[in-house]
Amino acid sequence: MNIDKRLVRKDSLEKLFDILKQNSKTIYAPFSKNSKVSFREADSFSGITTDYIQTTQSSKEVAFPRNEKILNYSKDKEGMKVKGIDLNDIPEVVLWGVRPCDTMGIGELSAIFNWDYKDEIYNNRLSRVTVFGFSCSKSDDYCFCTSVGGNPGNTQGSDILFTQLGENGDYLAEILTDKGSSIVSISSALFEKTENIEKEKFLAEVPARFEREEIRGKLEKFFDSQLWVEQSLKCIGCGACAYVCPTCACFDIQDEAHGKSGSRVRCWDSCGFSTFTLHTSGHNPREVQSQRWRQRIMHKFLIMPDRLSVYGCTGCGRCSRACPVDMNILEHLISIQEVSL
Amino acid sequence: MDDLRKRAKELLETSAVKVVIGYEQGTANKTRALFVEKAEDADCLIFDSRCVQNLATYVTKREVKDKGKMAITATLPVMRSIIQLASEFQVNDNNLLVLGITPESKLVEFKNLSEVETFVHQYQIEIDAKNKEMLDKIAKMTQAERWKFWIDELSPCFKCYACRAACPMCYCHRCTVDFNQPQWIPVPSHELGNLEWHIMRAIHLTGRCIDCDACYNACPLAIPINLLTKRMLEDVKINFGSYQPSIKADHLMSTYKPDDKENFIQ
Amino acid sequence: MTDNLYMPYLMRIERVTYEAPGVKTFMLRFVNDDDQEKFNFKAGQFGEYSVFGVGESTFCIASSPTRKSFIECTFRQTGKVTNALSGCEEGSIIGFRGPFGNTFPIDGWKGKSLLFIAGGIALPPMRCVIWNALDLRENFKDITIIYGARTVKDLVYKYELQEWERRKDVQLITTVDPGGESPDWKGEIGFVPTIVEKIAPSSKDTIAIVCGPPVMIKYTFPILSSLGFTDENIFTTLENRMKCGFGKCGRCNVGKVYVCKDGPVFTLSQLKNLPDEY
Amino acid sequence: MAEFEPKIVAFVCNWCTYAGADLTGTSRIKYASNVRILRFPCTGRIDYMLLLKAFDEGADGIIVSGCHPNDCHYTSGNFHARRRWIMFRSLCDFTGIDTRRIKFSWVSAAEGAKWADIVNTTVASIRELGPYTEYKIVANNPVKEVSHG
Repeated sequence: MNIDKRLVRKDSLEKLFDILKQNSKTIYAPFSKNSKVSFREADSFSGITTDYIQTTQSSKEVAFPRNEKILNYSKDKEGMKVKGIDLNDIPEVVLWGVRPCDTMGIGELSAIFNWDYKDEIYNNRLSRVTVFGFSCSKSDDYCFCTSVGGNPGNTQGSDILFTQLGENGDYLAEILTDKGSSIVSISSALFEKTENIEKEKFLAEVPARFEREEIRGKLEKFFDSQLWVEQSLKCIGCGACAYVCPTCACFDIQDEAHGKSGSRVRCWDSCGFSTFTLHTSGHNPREVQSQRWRQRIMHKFLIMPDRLSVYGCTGCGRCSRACPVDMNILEHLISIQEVSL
Repeated sequence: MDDLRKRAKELLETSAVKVVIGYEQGTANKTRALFVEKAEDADCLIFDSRCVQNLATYVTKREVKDKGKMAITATLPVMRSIIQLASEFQVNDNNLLVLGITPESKLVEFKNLSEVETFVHQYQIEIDAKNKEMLDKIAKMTQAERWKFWIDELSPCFKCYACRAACPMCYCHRCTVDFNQPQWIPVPSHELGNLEWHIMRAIHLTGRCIDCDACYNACPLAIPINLLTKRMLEDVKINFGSYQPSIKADHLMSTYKPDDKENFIQ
Repeated sequence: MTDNLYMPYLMRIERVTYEAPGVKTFMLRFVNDDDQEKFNFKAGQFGEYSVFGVGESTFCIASSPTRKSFIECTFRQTGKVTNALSGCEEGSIIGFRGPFGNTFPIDGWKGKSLLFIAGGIALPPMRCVIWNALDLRENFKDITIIYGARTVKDLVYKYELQEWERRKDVQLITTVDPGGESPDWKGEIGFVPTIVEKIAPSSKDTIAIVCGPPVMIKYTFPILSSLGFTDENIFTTLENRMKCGFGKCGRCNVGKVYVCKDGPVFTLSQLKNLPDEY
Repeated sequence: MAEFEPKIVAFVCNWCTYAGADLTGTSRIKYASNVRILRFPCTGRIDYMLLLKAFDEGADGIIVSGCHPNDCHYTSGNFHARRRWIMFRSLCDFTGIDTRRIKFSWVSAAEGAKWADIVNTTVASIRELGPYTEYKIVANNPVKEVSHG
């Protein structure tokens, strides 16, 4: 299929924003605070930042919030009442300004939430999200999307992918899905017909650094490697990498009680924590940090491809940027590739 | 820097220590921790003004400790942390050697921890002007404004516990926040969970925090959580006199004076 | 099940049985008859039991799938949720999600002898299979149960043990660790592996099902192997911490294998291919 | 609307204040009934987290009370407690928790009248402050029904 390509003038973005608002869409866009850029609900166009290589946190929260009620319960004289959350209450969301590595992550996250058992809470949220991807014109030392099947102008996961044509230039909009088309249909004047525009020359250059198939192959025989111990020596066991990751889906289920009623909440968890796999008996299958670090890499580069047919890493480099001790995942992956067995 | 490499090499060659904890060049313009176990790797050690991570957090990490006697490249905040840790029986002269780096970037090797203590006591712990201004600003707010300020500041916190992991004083095998019988602090990172977690953290660090800012530097979301411990440090000074970590002295929060102020008690 | 995977069935505690110090069995009935109608499970599967306001905990279904209209679970009071469960009285409502996981391939065992070896609180996952087999007794040849606990007090399902003892078509051997016997104890004294070695059950056409604490398992496997049991004919169950029960929360995997989806039932030959992460 | 009745939780030590409160009763001194008393072995045993939990569960005010200095049954429990209160109070103040709602006092076993007075004045002042809505909003429904971002 030929992709429907349109031209959106730089000044039209604000108009587009307003039209979306008028159509009662909730818009999540990147904002800068304390020198960190993160997605939050946008009330007006001004203030949305465009000056970022990558947001500090991924956009996964629109479909997988960090704390999410999964049911409410109450006890009274008549007995126990339990009610699931009403999926119809979930708002229609436009996710604005997502980088292609994040849009690709949506597919990987969905693979986890739909592995045999379909997680309808997640799916319902996602079905109400329209994704506006924005291609990357800049990259940094942490980026490695091209090594894991992505690229700075990757359309995968976006409903509309915008590529700015030069600094301060207009935007090429690639309309990729029906959701994207329906946005165009409510704001067609802003999406001008255009001659074929090549976006490639406006994209950042991200050199490929490793072969993920090769890493996967090595990991098959790598379980007992000393490498995990060496790599994880400086790891301090926080959960920053997992929480900023667009594809980390591990969670905890917690009950919150208040008097005779309360709720059950699904909240993010991280395989880096020492208590993650701790049994009540005191036994812990992953007792030391090296085992937990191994799980993180294995899960993304061996277990997910084997069991879910997708890799669990999009090369966004967030985990390395967020790491308080500069555990650089790219470096570690390269060193895994370089080890001779 | 050459002094440091040379000394590290000697220590490893003579097996005086098994591992030297220092800094190496990291990604982009960052520096990061390096654990040198072979003399020939000592050349990767660096030291400059970018080296601010508090390495003392590693001296209680099981995998590092298990290697044997450690030497640590220690700036003033790291030395303070080590003294506090020594007073809590976490390190001692048998398992740790301090390669001190003075505020003038000179290498000093200490024979033992009490020498480190003497060195550290030459310098007062002072909160920098910018943070002091922030503390004053918050102090001038009304109670309701302060409440709103903290609820807002803490709301992005997703409880990755990087602050806890980066802090040398947070070495407990099981943190209060990980207990579920009773569940002292709600696990989800909502307003209440975040508020209680950060209050708990600040209280547990009262009289122990040496103001190295490791928690703030570690926070991936740049939440100014160090203001809480800074305020505690100020209040410790006001209420109990100046604070210096010291190996032998009683811990500020596990001791008392009969004349501690009680103007708030009826 | 509803769209919401996390939505538990409401269950009423019909009967509480005190089994051993800290160990109780609940007989649970579905509050809604509809749920009861639709509910089906097989031997070996597990569920998430919850006390509302406290949380969920994972353990097996201890009753047999051949007995409809209720399920039973047996747990030891250890953590936050099991403590809360333990405080529940007859008539209270708890939550149950399940069944999850794979099953013992009991249909494939027709015509064979069965050897059950259990230690301590690990009898419950096996009780499900034992009753399943006893209810279809004509399908199997000999049924032998070797069950041990630390002390006489710690033996669970005391009434059922008596019943199995009486039955002519079951051979039951109970044992307690040395020092754990009471003055009137008539069973064996010794650790489970030792007793297995002593009894030396035949491996001919026999399936061995082993559940117990890690040490017991570790020392029992070699004995079974030396008795001629092949790795494919030795079954056991694994347990790991889990939250969801269906392969999403990311805790229970042992290498590529998810205990919640691929387990909890494994043969020894499968177990030997797993990395050491459980 | 009915007048606001403050809910107050009192954390008291077994040896002094609890006995003092008993004396208030046996002396037939009437005082406000808004207080739920929790008895502890010593003020030194009262974890600051318990005070926060009281607010979580809907308390509008808190009283913490024990033996006068030098009267501690365990010699120095109250001295330790006092030092912790100083720091906890100042941290609460800094984080915007309303410290007017936490009352600290020393009430001995002989001070039945003082206990009545402490309770009455605390109830009166909390009544004036109104319900502790700020904390309740944060504590009651912390995860939004359908939350995002």
